[in-house]
Amino acid sequence: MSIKTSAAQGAGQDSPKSATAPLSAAARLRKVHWYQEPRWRRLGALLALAVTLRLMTGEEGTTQDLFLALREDFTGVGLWIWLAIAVAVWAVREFLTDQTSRAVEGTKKVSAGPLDRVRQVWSADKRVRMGVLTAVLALVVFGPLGVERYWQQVLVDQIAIFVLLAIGLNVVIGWAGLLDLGFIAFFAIGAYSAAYWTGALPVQPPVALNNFLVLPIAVLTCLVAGVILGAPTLRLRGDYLAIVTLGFHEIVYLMAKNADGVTEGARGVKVERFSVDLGFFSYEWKLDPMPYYWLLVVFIVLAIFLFLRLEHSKVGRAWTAIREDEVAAAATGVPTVRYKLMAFAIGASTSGVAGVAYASKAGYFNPENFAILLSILVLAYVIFGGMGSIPGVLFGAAFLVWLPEYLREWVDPKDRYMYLGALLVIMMIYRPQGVLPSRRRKRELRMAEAGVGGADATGPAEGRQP
Amino acid sequence: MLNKTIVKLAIPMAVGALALTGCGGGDSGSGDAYKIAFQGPLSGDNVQLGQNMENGIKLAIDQANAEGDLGFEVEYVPVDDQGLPDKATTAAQKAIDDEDVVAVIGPAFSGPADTAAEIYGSAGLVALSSSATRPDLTTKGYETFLRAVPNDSAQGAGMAKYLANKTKAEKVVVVDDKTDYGIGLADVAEKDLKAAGVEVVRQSVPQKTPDYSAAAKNVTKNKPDALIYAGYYQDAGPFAKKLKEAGFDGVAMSGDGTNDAQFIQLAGDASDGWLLTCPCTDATKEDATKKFAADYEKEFKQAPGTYSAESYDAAMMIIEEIKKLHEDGGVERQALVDALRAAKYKGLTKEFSFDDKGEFTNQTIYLYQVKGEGIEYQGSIDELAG
Amino acid sequence: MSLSEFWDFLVLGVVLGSLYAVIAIGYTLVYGVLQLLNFAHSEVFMFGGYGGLLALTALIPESTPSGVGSVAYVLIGMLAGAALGGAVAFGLERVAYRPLRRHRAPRLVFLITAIGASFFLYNLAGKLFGRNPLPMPSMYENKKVLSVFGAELTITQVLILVSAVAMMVGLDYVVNRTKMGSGIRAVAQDPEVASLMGVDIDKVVSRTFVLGGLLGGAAGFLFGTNSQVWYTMGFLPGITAFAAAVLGGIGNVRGAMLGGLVLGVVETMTVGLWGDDWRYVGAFVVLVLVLMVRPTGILGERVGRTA
Amino acid sequence: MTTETVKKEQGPAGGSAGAGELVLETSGVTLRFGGLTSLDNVELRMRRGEVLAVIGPNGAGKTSLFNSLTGAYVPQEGRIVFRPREGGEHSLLGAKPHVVSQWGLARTFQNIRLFGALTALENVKIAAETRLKTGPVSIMLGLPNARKAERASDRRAHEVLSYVGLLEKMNELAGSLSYGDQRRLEIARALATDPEVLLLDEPAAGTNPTEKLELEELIRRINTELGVSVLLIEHDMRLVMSVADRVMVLNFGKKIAEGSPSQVQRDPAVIEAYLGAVAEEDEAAVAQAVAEGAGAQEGAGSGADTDTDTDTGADAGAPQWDTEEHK
Repeated sequence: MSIKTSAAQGAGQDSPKSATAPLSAAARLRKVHWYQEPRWRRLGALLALAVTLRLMTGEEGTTQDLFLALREDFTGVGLWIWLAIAVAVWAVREFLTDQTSRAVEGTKKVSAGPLDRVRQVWSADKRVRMGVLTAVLALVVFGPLGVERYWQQVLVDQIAIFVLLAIGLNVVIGWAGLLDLGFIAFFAIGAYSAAYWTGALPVQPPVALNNFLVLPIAVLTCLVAGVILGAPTLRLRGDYLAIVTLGFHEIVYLMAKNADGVTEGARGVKVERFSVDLGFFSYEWKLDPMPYYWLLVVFIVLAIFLFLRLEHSKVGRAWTAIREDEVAAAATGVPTVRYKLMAFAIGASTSGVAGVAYASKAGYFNPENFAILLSILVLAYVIFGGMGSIPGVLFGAAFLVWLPEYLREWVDPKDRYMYLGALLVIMMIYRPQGVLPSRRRKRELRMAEAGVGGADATGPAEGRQP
Repeated sequence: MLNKTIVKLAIPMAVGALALTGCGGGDSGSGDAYKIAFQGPLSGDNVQLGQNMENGIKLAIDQANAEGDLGFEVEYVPVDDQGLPDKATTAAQKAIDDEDVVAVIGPAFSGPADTAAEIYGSAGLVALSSSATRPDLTTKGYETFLRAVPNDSAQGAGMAKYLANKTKAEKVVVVDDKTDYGIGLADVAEKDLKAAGVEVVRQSVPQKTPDYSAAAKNVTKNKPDALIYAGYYQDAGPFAKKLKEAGFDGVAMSGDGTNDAQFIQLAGDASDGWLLTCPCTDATKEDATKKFAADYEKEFKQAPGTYSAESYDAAMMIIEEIKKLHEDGGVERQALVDALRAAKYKGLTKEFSFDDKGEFTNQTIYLYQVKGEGIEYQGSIDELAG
Repeated sequence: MSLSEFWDFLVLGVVLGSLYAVIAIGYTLVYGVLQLLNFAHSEVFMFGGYGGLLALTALIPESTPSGVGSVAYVLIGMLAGAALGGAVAFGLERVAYRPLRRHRAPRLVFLITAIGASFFLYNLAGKLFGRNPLPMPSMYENKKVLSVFGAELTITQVLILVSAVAMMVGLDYVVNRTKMGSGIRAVAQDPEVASLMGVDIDKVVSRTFVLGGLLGGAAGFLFGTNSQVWYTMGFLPGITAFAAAVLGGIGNVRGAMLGGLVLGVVETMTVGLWGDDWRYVGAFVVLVLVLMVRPTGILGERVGRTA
Repeated sequence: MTTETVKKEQGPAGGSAGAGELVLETSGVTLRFGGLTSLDNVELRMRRGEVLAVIGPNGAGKTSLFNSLTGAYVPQEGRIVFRPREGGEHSLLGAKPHVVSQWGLARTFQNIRLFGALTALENVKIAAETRLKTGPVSIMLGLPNARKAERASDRRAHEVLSYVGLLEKMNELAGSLSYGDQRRLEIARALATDPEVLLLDEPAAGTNPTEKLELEELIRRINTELGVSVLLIEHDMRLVMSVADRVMVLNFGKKIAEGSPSQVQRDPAVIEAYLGAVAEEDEAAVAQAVAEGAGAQEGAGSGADTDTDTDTGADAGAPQWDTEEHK
């Protein structure tokens, strides 16, 4: 799609021929200066990149001396190294194109062949698929036994919880195409439900329940909360819906923080952990992360199983229809509001389960666990992985939660989110469909690129023209 | 398309970046080495507090190693909980998993302490917090949790006592910043003031409020004799400015979170006259403290901040106990817990010792006042307030 | 709340609201031409604060200047803020948005890129300038100079009001009366037709970003003067200003101004009535209620029309 | 609304059975956008089983009329009544679009609005299952009734696809079908909702002569075999004249003529309206030529940017308020 570039070059070459008198003003406007040529622009961009990278990897600044970092970064040797790398990369790209592209093509050819064969086998034989899935599941269940306890904790406290959240959000945004910036609010509602029904809040429940019994209640509560939020707001579209959901989150968060008498406010809540007592069998979840992990894996597998059924059913198709073209969907008889509410409620209840699980694992939480930033992060996980695709969402959440933990070893922990941000930008430019996109989604994007359709229902509100 | 190409080109550079930054660190030295971990907010919203503490600890470790008479090497391990309870369990596990870690300073915040202390307890690893001040942490039976700082009760009570007895305030506005620390402190102050028969108006102004002028108006409209702000200097700075603009002329008081030179820098002359309490003895006068401040500034190019000196003390105390155990044969996690429980140590900021619940025994609160460019020591509250 | 208190809080609300309004314009302008939510605008705002801070720290003498000196430093600070804000916005468009536009990527992708860019920028600022808040060097003796219905205004507050109004009037002029403005309006109305008419869309989009960045940067400087400058200072005002843009009718410049003022006043009144902890609850409840009644904001979504 | 599950269409007899009875009736329908009056006091009477064509120059308000009938627009004044076969009547004024569809009015769009990333089969299934009552819970649990419903909608979709002749292409993506196939798929989708009245908005636009003939045939079959009344907007006069029982002419939102095709053709008001439009079309053609020229010179992606609406040259010159976009 490099129409602009090629057009600019084209105009440069064609101008002598087509420079008729009435066009000359326009031709003058289109004249390309040397620094506007792609080659030099690329160099300029690379140099800018080098400076940015120098700043990223350079001196740590302090408030004591505001200019310290800038001074060090721009006077040290580091800058020159970066600039040299930039120029070298540029030179290779500009003057050794043939050699490099041949090398790149060679690797592509090598990698394409076997990949295709794998794909063929995969789609042809059901037994292979089942076998691989079983192996993956076994790995997921037993693999973590072999890692350090620290990573086990990461796996439970963060990865598994966020995977569950991402699966829920995927229903809302990936399938129904509703931009929800306040998803963590339902997570909070789930956690506080757990606290309330186990008797951990200042306000006492009618009966104190076991954490497992709270699960269905939390699901219901979140369902209702989802409908309450959704019903009046779903006629809003796109960005309006986004800001209202964000507002909803902020209200829930501030309630949790400020209503001391009900929620303990910023002090946080101490919740009992999971336990089962059936008379003949009793078990208590304690500090070891693995039992929680297996419990969460059960929740996740269950959610995936149920949601996959939805995706390939009437409901999933209706969501896709709404996402692609709400007007046409309604004209086809799809009750759009009902389906959107359904997506909201289903997503919310998943989040509720995550909330209960989280509260019952950590044993303590406070409102800061439900900060607005998390809502935004979960959204990023879903889209990074490939919204609408369960494997994508699983990967996106797991990878992006794992990455900052891993980066700790490599970069200053304070800078981790800087790298994460850069990664998000680069990924989205490279692979806007996400790492493992769903087939439907990939097609939508391809069509959007070709100029048909908007690829999501978050487009500007209908009826913006009078 | 142009940009996509550039991104493509950027990949080798990014790889280079990782290579350059990743080449730091590396193993050093041989012989006996013990690791001291610090659990606190090393990234995220409260990173500056974490950095203050981390720097204090690093300085202590570097100095101890440089002395050369330890007979072993002390290493520093950072574990980051971002100040969030949900990240605290993971962070704690990281410290526990490293078998060379014999002691943890932290968790820095009360919320994370509440989730992590149990895990530390089960691993028999001491968690000595120099900043988690929520009173109930020591009442929950966490086996290895020690608090090297007076809890909020002592400081809040001290504030209330001073305002009631010395200032003879009749109406006090108590403002918290919606953090664990601020709420804990404000709660105690409010309770004690009321018990002393003082009228109290309680308000909350969350950290990082974009505009403190409305909050200042809220204070002045109650026409109080005095104000207690329970929060950190980052917010006390602009708040003090706006209070002055709003015409507040009563006694303004804040706690150790504000007792920092940067408060004066942020608030300018609006900070003049503010009373600051602290469980720490005069931090600016004694030679040792001055040397600490100088060393710190030399090393980290910034002035010590809130909890820097406290963390330095905690690290020094731990190193001293490690040294004793080391001389007696070896350092075990559980042995160190017991040793620290019984330890008595005189640090820069105060004298450390613990009761059987791990609570800090020395509950004396001192009073300071901002005068001009500096914070001046006034004396112990008990003496001042009679 | 007594009457005099009411005026006090109202005036404070208007001051805060005019800041929100200026930031909200940045959101709304970009929305107008691209129909996308520039989540990273809050970082533009933050860099504006640092721009002013850097310039003034480098230039200002030990003692507080007065008279002409004060005016000069205020102007320097504001220009530096605006310049850095504009530069960041320009870079943002080039790096993060233009490649996506070429792909006609769906708007959600833009949102995630914007979030990524936002993370990147504020953490970079934290790394470069330290993570503690810093006060703006004092450019003048902040005296009370004006009394409105008994509410006294300080120089800073008057400065904020005056510059915000000046910027809004200036922007209204630029958008409605200049050639650049007509380009922006043309693209906002229908990019395809505009490109057929010979409008260089890339250039217009880039200029729109810079225009929004200039305003956001100047607002960052003003905000820093009123409060302080730190690396995450953009987050909350950013969200509020975004809400303000939506409240007024996103894409509608006058709507953004109105929305900013309304939210500023609502926030401050909420603080006056129920305390600072309920600040955003008040703001968002009003937002939700307004959108219930008018799903496209107070003035409606009239992209580029009256702009 | 019916509680029936999908059932087979009634026999071809339906076409003449209720002839003469009004199935759709509007009176005094007036629709304004700001200052523009898009529909001005429009009267429409449609008999059950007939093919009624609505013609008129661009911007005459034809699509606005469709949108008003299907609930997409809410006219400020007037009455719109739909009388289903089983008796009773529904007011369509301001009814929700999906409800209108479930009552028995299905439509297609001028600029095809298929769900492009779904297959042809899935597109039709969406329509076929809108009346099925299976909730998400039974689907998630895989209960027997959910599976039964899935099979039923599958069967129905196959039927409809084979009826319009798209069965062999059912697994292709809707977006990748040829233009004529997309038109037919849109009709299939509308048919799958089991309508009594089918509203076709320029179904022949952009199709080639062969496809036009097939389309003509299809409309006739739908009308006679399935007994579906057809309301048709079309520019292609040959098609209109050959399939329509009656023709109604709109200009500037007003009805200017109504009658049999031959009557309407001779009506002087109609001739004048169209002569005016021819001039306008010329202008439009000029405008487009200019635009294309500019686009080619500029080359700023305009070629790829222009939407699907390149079907008739006249569209570019049409007043903006007759396109699909506004609501």
